[in-house]
Amino acid sequence: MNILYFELLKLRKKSRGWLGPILVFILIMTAFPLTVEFLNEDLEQAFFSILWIAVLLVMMLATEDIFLEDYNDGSLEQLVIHTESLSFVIGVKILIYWALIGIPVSLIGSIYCLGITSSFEMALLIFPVLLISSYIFLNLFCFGNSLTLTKGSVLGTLITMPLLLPLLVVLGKVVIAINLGLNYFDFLILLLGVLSIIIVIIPLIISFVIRAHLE
Amino acid sequence: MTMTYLIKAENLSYKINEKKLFQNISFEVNSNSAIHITGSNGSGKTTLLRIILGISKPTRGTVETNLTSGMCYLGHKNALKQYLTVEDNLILQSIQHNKALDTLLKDIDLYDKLDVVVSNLSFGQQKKIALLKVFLNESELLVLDEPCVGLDGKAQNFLTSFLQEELAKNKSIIFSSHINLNLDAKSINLDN
Amino acid sequence: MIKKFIHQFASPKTYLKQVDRAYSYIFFTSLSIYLIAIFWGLFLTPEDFVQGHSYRIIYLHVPASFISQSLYLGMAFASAIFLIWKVKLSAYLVRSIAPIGAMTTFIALVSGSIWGIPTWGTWWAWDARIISTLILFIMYLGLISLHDSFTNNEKADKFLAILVLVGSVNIPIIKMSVEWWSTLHQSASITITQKPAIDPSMLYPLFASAIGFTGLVVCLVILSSKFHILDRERNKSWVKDYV
Amino acid sequence: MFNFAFSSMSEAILMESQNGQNHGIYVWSVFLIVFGALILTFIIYKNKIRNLSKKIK
Repeated sequence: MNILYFELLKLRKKSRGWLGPILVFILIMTAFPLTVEFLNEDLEQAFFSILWIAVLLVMMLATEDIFLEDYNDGSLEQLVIHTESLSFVIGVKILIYWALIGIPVSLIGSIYCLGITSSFEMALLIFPVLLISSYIFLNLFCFGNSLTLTKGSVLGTLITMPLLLPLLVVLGKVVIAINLGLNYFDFLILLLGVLSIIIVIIPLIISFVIRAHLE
Repeated sequence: MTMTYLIKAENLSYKINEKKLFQNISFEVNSNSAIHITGSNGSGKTTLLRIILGISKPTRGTVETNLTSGMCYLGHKNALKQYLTVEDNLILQSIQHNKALDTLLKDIDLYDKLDVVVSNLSFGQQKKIALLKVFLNESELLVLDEPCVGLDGKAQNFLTSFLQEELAKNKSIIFSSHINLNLDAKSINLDN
Repeated sequence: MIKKFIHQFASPKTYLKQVDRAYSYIFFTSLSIYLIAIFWGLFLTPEDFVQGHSYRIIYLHVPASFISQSLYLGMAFASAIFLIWKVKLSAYLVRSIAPIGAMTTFIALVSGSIWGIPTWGTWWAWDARIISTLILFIMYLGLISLHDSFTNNEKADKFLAILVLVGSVNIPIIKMSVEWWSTLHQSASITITQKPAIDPSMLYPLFASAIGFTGLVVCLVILSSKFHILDRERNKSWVKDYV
Repeated sequence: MFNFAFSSMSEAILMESQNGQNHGIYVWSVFLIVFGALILTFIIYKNKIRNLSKKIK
């Protein structure tokens, strides 16, 4: 549990790391209606695509620095020497980032959803989808950014985005399913299944990658 | 009776981009001994230390370890968070605030710097804080990569006497350094 | 045992020797097959009832799009071999296949979109297979830029192999999901399980052109791998003898 | 199976289909792109290998 405490201690003093992405998310969600002519229908149609892309973008920004800082100041090599289970530490680290960024972003996203569709049910149903998808995004961007650790997040995004396309398709279908009152829970189970696989595999791959980086 | 060793390296070779860095380095680290790795810039001192630590893998050769309480490593990177205070950094390195720490901080002139953010300290002061972990370690093998860089004369003397004490306490040290520390150490030169 | 065998067989030196011997045979055979097939396809086959003559693009388009996916599969195999047995040759192969893969994907993409103009009335449709081909193209370019951004080649090889493997899990998922998202593209002309949907007289030249094109792409991979092997092993003594 | 689909060269270039459209431009532009890309790649790699060999020598 030391990891949890240490990470929180670091993030407390580094608010740009977690508050920054949340604020950027709010900015995007506030700015996009300005680009659409003010008709509620148009807004509603554009809303969900903007929402998913904004979540994706924010998760990308959030993970930019997740391993780079530790790599640069040498704490990563100390971690590799002193911990037995690097992948567990990485998993916990991603979890903390999700708790600090993913959950608030999901909440704010649902609030915006309520504001724009003015349907309480929609907002309620979209919230768990946001939670799960933001966690998956976070994991995959962590993977991409760990590969391109010292080479900047543009390359990381370039190689991660293609991996995320299927998820975007599913998210689009979820919105249709909610609108039509169809199999929403099937989608939720599908997303949870994907998440449970990713949670296990991605930290393992990342720990392998990080060891290779330090070599 | 067989000699017990802490680290046994045999025929280590390392290549980067198909270029040889060093070849056929063999040595043993026994308890209560020091090894001084020398060599010109770019001869692979840091790489050799990292191979001993298990971070890097040698192109050829093996490293066997026989440690019970792990090693303590200080490299070029000091593992300090620049945006945190000295005190927070000590917490991150699991160093308890106790009397031993206080006397140590006074010895190296950093007692009044606990509340200062690390990025406001000089390079040498940062190095001293990183060394605190070494001074307070409880592992049987110290691996130090250029520990003297940036230290003033007083701190260098302190470090040397500390290392001598450690050796007397049956601990082992592997270090790389351009400066000859006053230690009874076997030296390995990587230049040939 | 297996490991020793692979390492002996897969030394870049023996690989280059074998490949040099085979190169001209493969090149001239596949070139003649390809030219004959294209001639056959473009002049001798009858006009398609629905699409008119524009269907002749099939002989140029389908081999490229088939190869572009097969090359990725090849890269995935090579990556797995590299990560499991640490065979350097396969790391070189992964790196040298990537640009050829990008080239064939580019051909598939451009020829497909030109084919779309007379057939669908638009050069770009938001269609499943176009999108997944485009994504494949970007993935190839991403792989190349990932490898090139590292100065330490050993690291670059490792990361490239990991990304290729992760991507290979994802490519069928991308295809499935995009197909699920929308479909407009004619269903695949040839499938393994079903009887082909096109006339045999149109099918034979298609097979021939696929074989010929594959041979030419193999030649390109050989050239590219030769370049990368010589580049990476330039400090070794055998390279100086070889050159 | 082996009858020419076109009776003259110009017909083969135009490729007028039954619906009256000329498809030649599409087919031949694809043809040029495919062969161009292949030839270009061959030349590029041959050149690269030659330059590298010179450098190594």
